[in-house]
Amino acid sequence: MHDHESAQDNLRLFRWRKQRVNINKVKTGLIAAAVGMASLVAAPAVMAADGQFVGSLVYRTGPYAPGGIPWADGFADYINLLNERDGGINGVKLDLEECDTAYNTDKGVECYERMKGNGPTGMPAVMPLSTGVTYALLDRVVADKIPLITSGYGRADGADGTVFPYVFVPPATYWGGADIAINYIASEEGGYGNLKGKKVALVYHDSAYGKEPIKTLEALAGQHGFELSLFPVPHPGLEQKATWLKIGRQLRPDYVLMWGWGVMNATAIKEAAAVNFPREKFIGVWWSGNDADMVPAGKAAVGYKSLQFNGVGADFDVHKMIKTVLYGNNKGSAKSVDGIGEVAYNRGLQSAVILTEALRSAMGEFGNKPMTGEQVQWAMDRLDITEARLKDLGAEGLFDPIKLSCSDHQGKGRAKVTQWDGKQWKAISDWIEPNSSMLRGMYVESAAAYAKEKGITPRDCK
Amino acid sequence: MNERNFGEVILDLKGISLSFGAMRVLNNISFNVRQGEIRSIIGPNGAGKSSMLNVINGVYHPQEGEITFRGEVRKEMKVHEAAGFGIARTFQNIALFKGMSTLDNIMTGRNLKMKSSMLAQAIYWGKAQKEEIEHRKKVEEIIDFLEIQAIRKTPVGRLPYGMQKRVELGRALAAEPEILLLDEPMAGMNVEEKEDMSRFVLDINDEFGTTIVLIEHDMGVVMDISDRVVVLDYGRQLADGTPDVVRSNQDVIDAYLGVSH
Amino acid sequence: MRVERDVIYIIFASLLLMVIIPWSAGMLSEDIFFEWPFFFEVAIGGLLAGVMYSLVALGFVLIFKASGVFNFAQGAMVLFSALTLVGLNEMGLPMWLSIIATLIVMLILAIAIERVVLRSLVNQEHIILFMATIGIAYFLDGFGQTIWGSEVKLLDLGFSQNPDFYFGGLILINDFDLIAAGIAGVLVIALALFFQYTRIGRALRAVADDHQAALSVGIPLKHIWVIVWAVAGIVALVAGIMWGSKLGVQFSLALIALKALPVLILGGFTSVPGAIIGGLIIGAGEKLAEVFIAPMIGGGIEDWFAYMLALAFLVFRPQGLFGEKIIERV
Amino acid sequence: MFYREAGEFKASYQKDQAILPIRQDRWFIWAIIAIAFLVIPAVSSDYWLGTIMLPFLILALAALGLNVLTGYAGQLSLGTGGFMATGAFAAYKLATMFPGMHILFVLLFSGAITAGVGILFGIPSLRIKGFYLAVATLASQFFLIWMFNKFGWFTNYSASGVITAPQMTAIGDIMVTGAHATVTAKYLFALSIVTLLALITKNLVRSNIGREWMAVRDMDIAAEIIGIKMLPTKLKAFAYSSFLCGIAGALWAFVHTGSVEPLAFDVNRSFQILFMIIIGGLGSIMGAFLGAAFIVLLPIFLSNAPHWFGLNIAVDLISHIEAMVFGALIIFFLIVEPHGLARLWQITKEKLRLWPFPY
Repeated sequence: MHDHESAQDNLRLFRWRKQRVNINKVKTGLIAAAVGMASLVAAPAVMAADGQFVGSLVYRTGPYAPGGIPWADGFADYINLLNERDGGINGVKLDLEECDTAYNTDKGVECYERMKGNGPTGMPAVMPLSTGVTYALLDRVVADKIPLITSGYGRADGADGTVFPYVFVPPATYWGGADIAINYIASEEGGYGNLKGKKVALVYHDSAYGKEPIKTLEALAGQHGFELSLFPVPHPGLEQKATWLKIGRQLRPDYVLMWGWGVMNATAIKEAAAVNFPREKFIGVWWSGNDADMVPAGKAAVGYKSLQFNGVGADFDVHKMIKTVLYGNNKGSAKSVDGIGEVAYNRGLQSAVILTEALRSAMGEFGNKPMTGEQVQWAMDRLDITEARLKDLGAEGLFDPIKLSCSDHQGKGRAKVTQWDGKQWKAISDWIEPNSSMLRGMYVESAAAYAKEKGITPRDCK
Repeated sequence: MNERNFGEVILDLKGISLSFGAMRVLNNISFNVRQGEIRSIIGPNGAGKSSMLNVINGVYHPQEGEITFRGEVRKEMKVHEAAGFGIARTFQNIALFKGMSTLDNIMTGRNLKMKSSMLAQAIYWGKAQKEEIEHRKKVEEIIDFLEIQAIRKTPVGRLPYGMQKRVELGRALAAEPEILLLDEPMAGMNVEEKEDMSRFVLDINDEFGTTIVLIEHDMGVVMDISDRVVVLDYGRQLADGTPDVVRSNQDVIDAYLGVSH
Repeated sequence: MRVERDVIYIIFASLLLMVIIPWSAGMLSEDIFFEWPFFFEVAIGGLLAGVMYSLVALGFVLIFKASGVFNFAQGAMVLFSALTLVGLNEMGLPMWLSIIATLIVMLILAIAIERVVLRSLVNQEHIILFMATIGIAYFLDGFGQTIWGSEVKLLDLGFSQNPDFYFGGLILINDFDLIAAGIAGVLVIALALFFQYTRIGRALRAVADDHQAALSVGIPLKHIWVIVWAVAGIVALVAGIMWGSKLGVQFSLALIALKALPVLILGGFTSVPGAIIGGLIIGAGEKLAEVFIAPMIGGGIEDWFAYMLALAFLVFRPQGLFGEKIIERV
Repeated sequence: MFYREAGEFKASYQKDQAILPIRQDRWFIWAIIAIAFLVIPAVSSDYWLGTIMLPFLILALAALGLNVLTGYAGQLSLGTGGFMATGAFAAYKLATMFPGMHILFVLLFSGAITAGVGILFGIPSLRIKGFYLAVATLASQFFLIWMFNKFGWFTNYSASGVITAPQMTAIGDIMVTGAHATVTAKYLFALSIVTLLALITKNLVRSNIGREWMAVRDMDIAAEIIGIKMLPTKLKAFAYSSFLCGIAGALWAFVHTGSVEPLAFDVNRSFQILFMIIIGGLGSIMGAFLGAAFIVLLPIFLSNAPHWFGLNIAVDLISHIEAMVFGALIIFFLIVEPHGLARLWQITKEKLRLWPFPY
C-alpha cells in the first residue's frame, strides 16, 4: 500500500492545501447533516390522526425483491380495498405505511421500531416477512405487547401459544409443510406403506430457515422407513452443480424436496433439468413456489411442484373486486393488473385478511376505534375465520379457514400441492392436513426447551 | 585521529559471497570491525555496499563465508535477531514509519527494552506507565541530542528529507546499539546538513562509544571521519585500510576515475 | 508469458491431489461413491463452472492490472449491464441493438467514473480507491434498480439448456455450460490478442508494468483508465449475459463477485491467464470437494472450500499463481 | 482563540503522555461521555436508544476491533463477521453451560475464545499481504459461519440453528438481556462496556505494543530490523482485534437482538465494518465511532428524510435513492478527505486552534 509513497510527498502537500479550501464547504454540509440527524429524536412522523395504523414491513428492493414485491402489492391492495369500498373497518380508516427492509435484518428491526408507536394506538401487529427479522423481534414484541404474525415462516414452535403468547403462525408451519410433502408423496405412491425403501432428498438453504424441516423429516423417515438425504446449499445458492450431480447422477432419489430461497430456487430447478431429474418428482415449500422464481427457470420449471398454503389464481371474487375498485380507478399497487393472482400476491392478501379480521373481532370486543397490539393479541388468541366468513370476503377456496386458540397459534396448518405449467400454478391436490398429533408434541417440546432457556413461565390456557 | 586506540575485533567477516540467482552481488569479501571505530564502506553504485549491510544485520544470508560476532561464529539468523545483538541501522531510502510521529518513531526503537506485558499496557497504570515514562526520558535525551525538539509530535511523513534522516538516526540510537550501521546518511543533503550529520556521527561515536559502520558517497566526508575504509567495486573488494592507505591504492583510483578494467 | 517452474509444479501437484483425494476418499469411506465416469462428470462440470467464475474475475483483473484498483463494483457492473440490456430489449429494441446500446452505456459509465471518481483520487492509497469503488457499487445498485426495477427478468438467448451424453454415453454435460465456456474462451483469446497486438493494448500493458514509464511514452493516464474501465464494462456485460441467462436478471447477480474472489487471489490480481487457470482450479476443486469430501463433514462446504483452497495456494505463492512477485527492499 | 495548547505547560512526561494533552479536548470528551451516559438516556425515545444508539455502539466496538487489526497493524481483514459470530456463539454456549455465570464473565470469556480463533486465522498473515490477505480472510468468514450452522452442538441442537439469549442481570436485578430488560438498561450496559474497551484500546495503541503494530503497518521490514518479531506482533493484533469483535458479537446477540442465526454475521457484516473504518479513518479510535455513525445513521437518516419534508415517495424508490445517495456520499467524503472522518475532525481542530487569527 505504500508503493508510491516517496514520490508523493509533494502531491500530498498540494492536496492538503486543496482540502483546506474545501473544509468550509464540508463543514457546512456536516452541520446540516448533524442537525438533520438530531431531528430524528423528535422524528416519529406524525401521521393522519384518528385512523387505525397498519405498518407493513416489505422488501421491494434488494436480492429478494422479485418475491417481495407481489406480496407487498397484495397486502396493500387488500387494505386499500377495505378503505375504498367500506371506508375501513367499521368506519375506522386504515392508515397503511410501508417500510422497506430490503430483506435486511438490521433494516427490518429499524422499521419495526420506527413504526411500532405510529398512529393513535401504535402498530396492531407486525408481519416481518423474514426469518432474521422474526428472530430479532421475538423478545421485543413481548415487551411491546405487539403480536408477531408469521404466516408460513419463522419459528414453527410459535404454534404453542402458552410459551409464545405474542407469536402467531397461521396458516402453516415448516414442520407441517414437511409432513404435508411426505403425505403427498405417500398418496402418489399409493399409501404410506409404499414409502419403505424410497429415497427422498432434501435440498435446503443452509440457514435457520432451511434447516427447519429436517427434524420433522427425520422423524417421518424413521416412522415410514424411507431414506432421507440432506443437501445443504450455501447462501445465496448461485451455484449448485455439485449438489445436483450428487442427487441426479449418484443418489438418484425418488423425490426431491426443496426449502430454497430467492435465486437459489431457479438455479436448483435449472440444475435439476441439467441432470435430467424429473420435475414432477421435485416438490418445493411455498417459498420455493413464487412465480418470480419460475420465470428465470423458463422451460425447465414445467412440471415442478410446490406446496402453497393458499389457493392459486386470480379469479376469486376478492380479485375481481380489487380489479374494479382499485385498478379500475388507477389505485392499484402493482405495476399492472397482471400482477394480481401471483401466489406471492395472494399470500399478501391472506396476511391482510388475517390482520383485518383480527382487528374486526377486536373491535367487536373493545369498540370501533383504533386497536392496540394487546387488543389484537386478544383477538388473535380466538381468531376464527370460517368458511362462511371467507365466502363473505370473496375468498372462498382461496384461503383455508383458520381457527386459533390460546394454546394453538397455528390452526389446521393445511396446504395444497400445486404444479407449474410454464405460465402459472395449477392446484393438483385438495387441502392436505398434516399429522397434527405428532406435530403438536414436537411444538410443545421445542417450545418448552425455549421457555427453559429463556426463563419463561408458560401461561395457563385453561 | 588515526592515533585513536581501538578495542578488540567485534565483527569479523571472512570470505563472504552472496548471489541472487545467477547474479553475484558479493564476491569473497573479508574485513573486520573493531570496537569503537568508524568503519566506512565505499564504492560506486551497484558495488554491493547496501547488500553488505544487509548481510551484517541478517536481512540477506550469504551463500559462502563466515561471520564472527563477538568471538562467536554466527549461525544464519532471523532479521529481528540482529537488533537483539546490538546492531541498529538506518537506510538508504528512508524507512521510517510514516504514519507515526517523530516521538513514536524513536520510541519504537526502544521496543526491545520495554518489558511490560500486554495486559499491563492495556491498563496503563503503575509499572507500564512508569516504564513508558522512563523510556520517554531516554528518548527525549536523543531528541535533544539531535536537536529535533520542534518536530517531536509531527508525523514523520510531513517532515522534509533531511529531518527524516535525522529521525531515522534517532530511532537507531534509541536502541542503544553497539554497532550502528548507517546507509548513506548524508545522501541528498546540502553542505550545511552534511556538516550537521557528520557532527552527529562523530558525537555518537565519541560520547556513546558506539561502533559505526558507514556507507557514504561523499569522499571528503568519508575520508574525514573514518578510521578505516573498505572499498568495494562490483562485488569485489578493492582495498581495505586507513583513509590514507585507501586513497593511494591504484585499484581504487582506477575505479573512481573510471579507468576501464 | 514466462511461467516459473514452481508454478507448473504447483499446478501439477494440485491436479494430482484432485484425483487422488477423491479416489482415496471413495476407497476409505462408505459414504462416498466413487466411479471414474462420475468423477469425470464432476470434474468437467466443475471446470465449466470455473470458466463462469473466470468471466467475472477477468473484470477485476483488467482494472487492477492497469490502475491498481481493487474494483469492488465489478459485481454491480455485471448486474447493471445485464439490467440495461434486458431493459432495453424489453422496451422493444432488437437484441443486437440492445447489446450495442448497452456497450455505449458502459463506455459512458467508464468515462463518468474516470471523471468523477478516479481523477479526484489519483495517487491515493489502494484502500481508499477500493472504498471509492464501494461507493460506485452502491450508486450503481440504486441507479440500475431505479431505472429498470427490481423484478426478475428473463434473458433467453435461445441456447440449448439440455443435458447431453458424451464419451460413449458415459458422461453427462449440460450444453449451456459448454456454450458458456466457449464464449468465455473466445473472450479471453480476444483480450489476449487485444493486449498483444493493438497499440492501445500495448499501452495498457505498459501502464501495468510501470505508471511512470507509461507517462513518459506519452499516453495520457486518464485515457488508459477510461479504456480499461470500458473494457471491464464489456467483460461485465458478457458475464452478465451468461450469468443472467442462467439465473435470470435480478439483484442477486451482483453477488457472483463473491464467487470470483477466490479465483482472483489464486490466479493473481494482475494476470489474465491467472484468472482463467484460477477459475478452472477453483471450479473443479470446489465441486470435487463438495461431492467427494463434504459427505464426511456435513455438506455445503463449497463456498469456504474455494477460499480455503485459494488460501492454501497463497501460502506457497503469496502473490497468486501468476501475480507479480512482491519484492521487498531496504 | 479558546482552543489552544499555548499557556498550558506540561510539568511532566506523564501529563504529556495523557490521552488528551489539551485541556479543551479533555473537557470535550468528558462532555461527550456525560451526554452519552446522562443526557441521551434521559431525552431519547426507545426508538432512538434501542434501534439507533445500541447497534451503533456495538458496531462501533466491532469497528474498533477491526481498526486495531487493519488501521493500526495494517492487516486487511474481511473476517469480522465470522469473529463476531464466534463471540455470539461462545457467549451462548457459556451462558447455557454455566447458567450462573455473570454476564461480564460471559462476555470476557467469549472474547477470549474469539481471540483464540483469531490467532488461528491470523497465522497466514505472516506470508500473505494486502488485498490477498483480505480475500483470504474471507475463508475464515465463510468457514466459521458454516461451522456454526452445521454442528448442532453450537446451538444446543435447536431445530433452526438459532440461538437466543437467556435473561441475565448486570448489577442487582437489573436485566440487560431478554424480553424484560429495558432499553435504557441495555443501552447503558453496552455503553459502559464500549467505553471501557475503547479506553483500553487507546492505552494499548499509545503503548509499546501499539507502536509495534503501527511499525509493522508502515514498513514491516524496517520494523523487523529494529527487533520487532513479525508473527507475535501480528498475532497479538489478530487476538486483540478478535477479542473486541467477539465481545461485539456477543453483545449483538445477547443485548441487541436477543436471538440470532449465523447469517446475521454473514459476509455483508464484514464489509459493513470495513466500510466503517475506512470512512471513519484508519488507525484512529475516534474514526471507528465516526465511521459507525456514518454507516449506521446515514441510511436511517436518508430513508426517513422524505417523511420529514412531507414527501410521499414509494418505499422502493426511497430505498434506491438511499443507495445512490449513500454511494455518492462515500465518494464525496473520500475525495474531500481520503483519510477519513477522523482526519477531517483533526483538521477542523487545527483550524480551530488558529481561529480567529489564521496567519
